[in-house]
Amino acid sequence: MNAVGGTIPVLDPPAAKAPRAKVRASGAMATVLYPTIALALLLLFNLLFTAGFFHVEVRDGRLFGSLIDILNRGTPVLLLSLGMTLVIATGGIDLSVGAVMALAGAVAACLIARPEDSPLHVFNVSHSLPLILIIALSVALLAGLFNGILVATFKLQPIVATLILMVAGRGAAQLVTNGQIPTFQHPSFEFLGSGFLFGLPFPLILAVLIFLVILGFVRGSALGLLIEAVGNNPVAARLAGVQASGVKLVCYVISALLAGVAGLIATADIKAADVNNTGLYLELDAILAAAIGGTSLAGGRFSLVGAAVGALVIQTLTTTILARGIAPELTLVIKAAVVVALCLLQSSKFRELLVRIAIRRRA
Amino acid sequence: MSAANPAAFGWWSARNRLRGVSSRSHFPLLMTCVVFLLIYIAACLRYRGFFSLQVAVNLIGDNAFLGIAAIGLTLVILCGGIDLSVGAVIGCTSIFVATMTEHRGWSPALAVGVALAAGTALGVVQGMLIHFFELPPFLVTLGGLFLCRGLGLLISRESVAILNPLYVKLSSWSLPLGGHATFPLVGVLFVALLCIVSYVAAFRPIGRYVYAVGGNEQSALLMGLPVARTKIGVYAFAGFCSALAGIAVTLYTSSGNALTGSGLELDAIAAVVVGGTLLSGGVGGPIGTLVGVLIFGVIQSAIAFEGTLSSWWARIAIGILLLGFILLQKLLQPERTNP
Amino acid sequence: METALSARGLTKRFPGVLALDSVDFHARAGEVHALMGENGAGKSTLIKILTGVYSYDAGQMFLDGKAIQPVSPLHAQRLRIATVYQEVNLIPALSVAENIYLGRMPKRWGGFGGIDSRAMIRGAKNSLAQLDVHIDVTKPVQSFSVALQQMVAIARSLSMSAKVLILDEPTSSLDRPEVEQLFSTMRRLKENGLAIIFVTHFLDQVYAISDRITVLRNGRLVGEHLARDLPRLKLVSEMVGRDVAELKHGGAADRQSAPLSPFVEAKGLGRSGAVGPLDLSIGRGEIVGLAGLLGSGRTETARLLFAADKPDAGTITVDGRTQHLGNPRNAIALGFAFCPEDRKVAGILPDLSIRENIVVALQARRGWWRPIPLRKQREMAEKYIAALRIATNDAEKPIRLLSGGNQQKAILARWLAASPTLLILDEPTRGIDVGAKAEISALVEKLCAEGMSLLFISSELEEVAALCSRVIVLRDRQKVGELSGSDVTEKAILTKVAG
Amino acid sequence: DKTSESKQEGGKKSLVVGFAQVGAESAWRTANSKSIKDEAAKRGIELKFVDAQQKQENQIKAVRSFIAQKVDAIVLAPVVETGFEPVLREAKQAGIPVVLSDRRADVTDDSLYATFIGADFIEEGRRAAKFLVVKTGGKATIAELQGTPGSAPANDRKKGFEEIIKDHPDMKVVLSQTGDFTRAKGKEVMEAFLKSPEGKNINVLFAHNDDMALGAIQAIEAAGLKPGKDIIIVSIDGVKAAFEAMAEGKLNCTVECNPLIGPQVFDLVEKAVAKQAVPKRIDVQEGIYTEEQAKEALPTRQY
Ligand SMILES: Nc1ncnc2c1ncn2[C@@H]1O[C@H](COP(=O)(O)OP(=O)(O)OP(=O)(O)O)[C@@H](O)[C@H]1O
Ligand SMILES: Nc1ncnc2c1ncn2[C@@H]1O[C@H](COP(=O)(O)OP(=O)(O)OP(=O)(O)O)[C@@H](O)[C@H]1O
Ligand SMILES: [Mg+2]
Ligand SMILES: [Mg+2]
Repeated sequence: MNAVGGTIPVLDPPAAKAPRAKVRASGAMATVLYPTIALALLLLFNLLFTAGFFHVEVRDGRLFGSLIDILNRGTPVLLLSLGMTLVIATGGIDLSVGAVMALAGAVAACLIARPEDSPLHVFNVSHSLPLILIIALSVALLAGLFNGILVATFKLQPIVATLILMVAGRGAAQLVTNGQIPTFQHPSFEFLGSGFLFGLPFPLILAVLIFLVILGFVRGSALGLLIEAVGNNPVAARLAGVQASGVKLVCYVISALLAGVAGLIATADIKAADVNNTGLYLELDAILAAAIGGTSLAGGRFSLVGAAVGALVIQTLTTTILARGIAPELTLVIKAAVVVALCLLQSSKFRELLVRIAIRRRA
Repeated sequence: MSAANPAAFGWWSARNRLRGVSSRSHFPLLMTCVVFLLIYIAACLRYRGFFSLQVAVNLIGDNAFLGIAAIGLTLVILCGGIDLSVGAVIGCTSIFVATMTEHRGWSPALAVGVALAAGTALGVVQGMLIHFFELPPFLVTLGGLFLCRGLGLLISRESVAILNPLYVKLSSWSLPLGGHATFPLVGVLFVALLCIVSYVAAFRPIGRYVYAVGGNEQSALLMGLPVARTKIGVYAFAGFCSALAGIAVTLYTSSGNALTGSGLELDAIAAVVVGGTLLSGGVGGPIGTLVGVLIFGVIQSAIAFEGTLSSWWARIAIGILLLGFILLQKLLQPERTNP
Repeated sequence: METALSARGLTKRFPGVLALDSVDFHARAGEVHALMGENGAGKSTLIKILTGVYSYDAGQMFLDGKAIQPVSPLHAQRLRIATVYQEVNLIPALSVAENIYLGRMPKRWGGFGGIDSRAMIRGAKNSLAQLDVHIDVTKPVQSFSVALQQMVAIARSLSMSAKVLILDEPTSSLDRPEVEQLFSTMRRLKENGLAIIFVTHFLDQVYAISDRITVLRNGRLVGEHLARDLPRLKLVSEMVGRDVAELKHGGAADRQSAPLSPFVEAKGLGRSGAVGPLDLSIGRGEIVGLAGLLGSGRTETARLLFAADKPDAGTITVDGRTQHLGNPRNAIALGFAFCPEDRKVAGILPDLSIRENIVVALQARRGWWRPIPLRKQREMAEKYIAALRIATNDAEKPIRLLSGGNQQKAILARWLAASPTLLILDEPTRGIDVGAKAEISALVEKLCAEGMSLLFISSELEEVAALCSRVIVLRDRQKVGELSGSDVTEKAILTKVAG
Repeated sequence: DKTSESKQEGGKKSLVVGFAQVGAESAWRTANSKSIKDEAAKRGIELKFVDAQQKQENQIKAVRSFIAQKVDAIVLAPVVETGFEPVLREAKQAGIPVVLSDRRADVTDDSLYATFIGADFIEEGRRAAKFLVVKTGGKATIAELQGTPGSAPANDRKKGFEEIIKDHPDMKVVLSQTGDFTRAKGKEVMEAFLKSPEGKNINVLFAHNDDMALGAIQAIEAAGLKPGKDIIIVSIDGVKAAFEAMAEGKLNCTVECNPLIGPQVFDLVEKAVAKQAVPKRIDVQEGIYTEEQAKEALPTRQY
């Protein structure tokens, strides 16, 4: 099919053209710029005031240091935030990611440990890692379909639709473990959470790979455009022939799958399925990361890179707080301050204000 | 489900006829109430002792502080925003009032007054940040959440019992309703607030401005409505309501605890949305929120009456009931026709 | 005659655009003052500055000789400047009555009680009645067509007892009767000494109502004239900035009247409470017009044909094969395209770039797994920006930053780019300037010559007559007749429409 | 509807008891619920179980609903100590005896509850500290993993621990952070501890519960240190996993806080219902287990 419609009488050329590519780049940059600045500031602070924060050494063939921790501990939120960004871009939200993490983790753990009182005891697949992963992830996938269908087909408001799974999902996870915390020994599975490859934490490498895949999948195809269309103006998108339901379904499924992976990493990391706490409140962090990354919670434009940076910002903050041994009561207050500061940094209005004040100082 | 399906056609066409009615905004609300009644009646039939005035009254009394917070939140959501700080403000307020009256010897009146003022002030600040700097409400109020939780813990990690006689008297006061049924003070607070807000939302200009701003902020601005005042006012009121809810907690438990209301923001949002208010703003109302709160109340007490569910089955049951309810609601409501 | 509202040396700079370049403007009391200019000339910007929506970089404004600095629309209203902005700016979910009275609602008990809804409804009915619109004012605004919404917005501004009345393209989708109503009202207000500023792209309307004309071009003031001293051609050449011989409308002459093989055929198409049931058939390469008055069901018909709404009766056959198109996607898959009348609600994707807005329909049809290469997208964007003269320096800026007319062009481009076999245009030239109109109709005819079928809806019968080889006339949501061949004249259509 | 049935059941009517549990937040808690459910089943008592999901308001609602159902007795494991006075008063007015389990409820008038059976968090903190005093000979650089800030066990265990420590000048807590009672957090926080400047010379870890300790152990190993040797670890609860860790010599001591109090609870319930006198406070017997005892104790652990 000829992409460009019938030949067109070209009249006098349009007004002065600016080089497109540059403009595009700057547009994309702007969204990622401010979270990056924030990250830089946090790191700078630590460089100056937190002794040994940047100290990275090699212990028995592994990189070891706070920076590595940030990257390593940041992976679950990073994965969640990618999915969350897509969902938010369609004008939705996914509260169930934390529960899905717990669920996937529980399934994997029970398949490995096979405690008698677990309903999964009957499945004997503990020998084959691939099978375990496949089963656990397909449970996550089902969760995603559930959310997606409620939102896309039944047109429920995403926040309640996913709230259902947020509540019931954790219940299901407890059901799987029968309320216990099954622990296990399974080197190849544990590698998923605490293994090292080329001296780097394996979760980090995995997350980077997944990030690249998703980025390629969304921006390489036209999915990104369609998502933004749906999120930006559903009515117009429908008339333009965008299949909103399909697009949404895909996003919720991706979100749930990533949550599943995050859950597996978290579970493998502590060699146990702590269903009641795995991924608890992480949905908030994920949303926060997406928002810091410059994705509007009203839907529309989104930035996966931004989300990734956002996730790193959050983890850096957490690690900083831990490394500086700040009293638990204070940590929350500090978090609040940082969040608001971040928002202000991103607000053009605020920057204009600063400029105006600066000018007045001069005068 | 499509009109083609002959089986469904009967009620489907009926549903389409309802379309006309649905433009009148109370129709969805009506449906929500119907569904609530269905659930309630079902519970009464299943559990002996569920159908008693006291249980019915407890539905309101026990969820009063959730309801109070939800009312404030309703206006925020109607206005096209969101407020995550409600739960944290509740915790912070309760511990503040408790500590001040018990350990600092403030008079309850003073403590309560300061708490309400502080809650409102927080709301104003959040509102200004959101309006003037165009910050995303979600983030700003998330900041509020962190801040208040932190402050609450800083005030006191320990929960504090309130022994102040006046306060105890207040908290134990309740309206006799005949029989053994009594209606606690917090319940009265809730209902009173609900009436006032519903009236304002429907019959005072400021109320309509809230709907207008939520419906389309740009248009509201061009129509010359006081957008700034409305938005900031709404967040201020939400802050006030949260603080009031915090005080309701102290009356309800005659104690303060920095951790109360953790995660309550989600319950409140859920109640508002289930009550038929659109998260995108401009559609819905406080009465719906009342129903939403009651629905969650019924689900919870039903599970308590069932009493045989393990922790996890309880969670799953809540999910399933919620799902069933929303789907039913969806089925009964004619969908909004797209322009 | 003393000037009511005037501006001197107004300058407004948007990032990358000098929207207004030291423009002077004087609106005199008891006059209708037309503000003319191509799309993107700066008309709306001027108006938004006069009413405090935008801040300005330089210049002064005066009301009755006193310097003013409106900081917000509210402030402007307090100064008794009433405005109808270009896009319909109402609250969709609120009732018509509320929309008319928002900001100054009548209260019971001398302002102490709640809103007096009865008084409000009465008032709303009256102010709409002045424009001869009779609708249920308790229904939400969103349940009415754009045209009606526009009438509501006008009614709101009329009922505000203002000194200055500003109307930015209020008639862009009104039909003659409504326009007539509006004009008679404007004349009355003019007698009462109001200063009225009026923006439109319809030359006849300009000459019908306005006493004075100010022309803008690329944000510069070209000139201010008394209407009677300014011949059409001169006006147009001032607007477009080059001499134009005459404004020709596409080849009404060379239209073949012989009925061609039907390409799309609808039988008994209808939807209870909306329109029909009615039959219509469109031949390959044929241009069929839908004519009717406001609310006659043109839009509804178009939406049914495109399956934007579910018909509950009738069949659609394409190339003789009966098709069940449940939703727009299927219609598009068959090569249909529908350019809706309400660009703000159903047209633009505001935050997406012009390029993305242009390619989205084509991309949706190809499916997400077959992305159009960026290079190609840019080419398309360039091509249409040039072809439709979309006034922008950059295809990557969010479309919401374009002027109304230019947005409309971009939406058109979206559907032309999808190279459809049946193109449905509902009020396509809404808010588009004369020059562009001619080019667009030329372009459309060209496409039809290449075999595209076109269903054309416009409140400008002149346009319909000029373009269409066959016209289907609707009245009260029913098909009341059909004109074809040489009978397709403005007059004929008018008589049929009025019935 | 079962309430009525059970009451009408032939001659002897079986008891109906409402149990308002905190939640299911840990293995300890689940064991606790299980023990009580099993015991109820064994005695043919009909148990109304409600999980409050760590929310006081839910618990109050639960108790209210129990009163409305006219149960014979209520077992309450308070989420927090304060705030139950009003609802307990209602229970008393309805003539329903309340047995508090595992956590005190401080009320002005202790006739509001029949009895309290449970552990003393402060005492647990003290025991942990005492063990350390002996083990380290009063010389220790301590890192503390607190529970959820503001929660009763966290507050009291911290209190009890500090009470003892403060008499030993050479024992000081140099790092203290919350691990929210979870393994994951425990691990993350410990990682950070080990990298902080003070962290270099930590030689003792005190965790408010086993889960955090177990997480921390992994972090310590990952840092190439030997848990239990390079860093002495003491924690509280005594869940099975902790015993396994002790058996492997990775954990030095756990102060047991026994969740299997079903039998005792229902003894008390039945007494209370029969209006027999019961002591106001009953401490569940708690052991303190060290590596040495762990090995033989391990097989006998049910939870
Ligand atoms: N908010 C904005 N930000 C950036 N540029 C803008 C903005 N609003 C308008 N412009 C630019 O200013 C110029 C004038 O726009 P304006 O809306 O005044 O044109 P107009 O005369 O009203 O055109 P039309 O007849 O299509 O309504 C256009 O080039 C437009 O792209
Ligand atoms: N006079 C009226 N009374 C009530 N509703 C009306 C009236 N006119 C139009 N409408 C609304 O407009 C729709 C039908 O008008 P529609 O827009 O389809 O016809 P149209 O000829 O395209 O009118 P317009 O020129 O306004 O687009 C109906 O949905 C109806 O709600
Ligand atoms: Mg304009
Ligand atoms: Mg129309």
